[in-house]
Amino acid sequence: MMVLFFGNLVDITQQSELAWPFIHNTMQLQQVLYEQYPALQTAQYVMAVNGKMIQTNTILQEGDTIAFMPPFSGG
Amino acid sequence: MMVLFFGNLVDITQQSELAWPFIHNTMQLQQVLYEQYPALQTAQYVMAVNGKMIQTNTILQEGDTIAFMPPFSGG
Amino acid sequence: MKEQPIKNFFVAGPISPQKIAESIAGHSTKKNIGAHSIFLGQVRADENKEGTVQAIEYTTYQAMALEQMHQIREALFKKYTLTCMHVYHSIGLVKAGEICLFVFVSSVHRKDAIAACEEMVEAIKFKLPIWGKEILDNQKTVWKENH
Amino acid sequence: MKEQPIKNFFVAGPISPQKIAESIAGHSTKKNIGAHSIFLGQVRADENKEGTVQAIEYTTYQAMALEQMHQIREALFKKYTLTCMHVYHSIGLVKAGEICLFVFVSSVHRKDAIAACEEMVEAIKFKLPIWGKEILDNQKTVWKENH
Repeated sequence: MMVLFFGNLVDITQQSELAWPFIHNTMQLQQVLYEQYPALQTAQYVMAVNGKMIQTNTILQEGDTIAFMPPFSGG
Repeated sequence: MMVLFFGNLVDITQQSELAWPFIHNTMQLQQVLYEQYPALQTAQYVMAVNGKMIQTNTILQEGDTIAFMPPFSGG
Repeated sequence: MKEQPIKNFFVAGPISPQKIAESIAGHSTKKNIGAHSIFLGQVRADENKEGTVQAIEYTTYQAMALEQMHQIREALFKKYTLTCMHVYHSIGLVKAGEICLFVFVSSVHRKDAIAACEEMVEAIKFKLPIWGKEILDNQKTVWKENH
Repeated sequence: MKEQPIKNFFVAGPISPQKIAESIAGHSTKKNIGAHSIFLGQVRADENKEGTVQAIEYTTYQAMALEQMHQIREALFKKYTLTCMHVYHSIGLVKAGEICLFVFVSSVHRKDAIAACEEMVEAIKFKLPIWGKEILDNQKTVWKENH
């Protein structure tokens, strides 16, 4: 699966795109990412799966794209 | 004194500017103009004396400019 | 407060898109501006029962309109935090499809610019002594009404 | 309802006043339009405690931004009577004083154009995955926040 980081989260992860082995749900993904990037845990962000915003833990499928997005600041 | 007509009122008076002998107040001016231009009596308008809108009968001075203005339609 | 000269905001005939572009470009040096709110009035080819509008001919009571505009501007600059506000209104003939009104309000933040621009447009429609005469395709004329 | 292609509204670098003029001029043939409401975002040279903003670098999650914009447009066209609505947002570097956002809404009557334009600006600020990084005069950077 593909994991995307945007805005100031890229300062934490040092990359905007990660290929990641299959993981069952978004909460598990968050947990393993928190281990690898502790600063992510205190960062403000929302998540999207395949471009759709999610509010709660979401089941993932092979090939999904998961995005970590800090507060928007366009315009 | 000077009497000005604007918008569709010019269709009634056939002129946009009239030099007029001194008259004591706006109500008297309206009355003499109604005699001369009967259609003015049923026209919708507001009045201004020297560029300031008036709501009630207003005392006039030599040299005043009195404007008869139909509803505004700029823009 | 110092007395400001009353600026003539009337333009003979239509307002060109090029003039609008130049106004916008002229504000790139004002680097505290974050938001521009612009309103453009365009003459519509309305189909009345009398005929189709081909143009509007605008007339005004200019001395009064300039004084009213001066007061409207002062009030809006007091009410909102604005960097600048420019208004141009056509006088004379403007054909359907052409621009007859250009309101351009700039501010640090969007909310002031947007609110002041909208208030200015309403003031222009209902507080300024300007009249539009619609010229129809059959040479008849109809006095425009604002809603 | 027919499926509409999702249009890319991102523009590399600043939006030129000339492009804005061309957009306006292009609408003179639509003779049922009576009102254009335009919003322009301009990059401010804000003075932070860290330094003075010289430019903003915009990035986006483009696929998601296009899909979101598609939905926002559909909702606004349902809610208001609009003739057309065009949006352009910069991506990449935009210097202080330059235009980074151009929203252009046209309608028969002013109220629909003005309300839809304002709603679109709010949606762009808070619903689109776009991020601005402020580049300061000392080469430091600060992530922009919207209010």
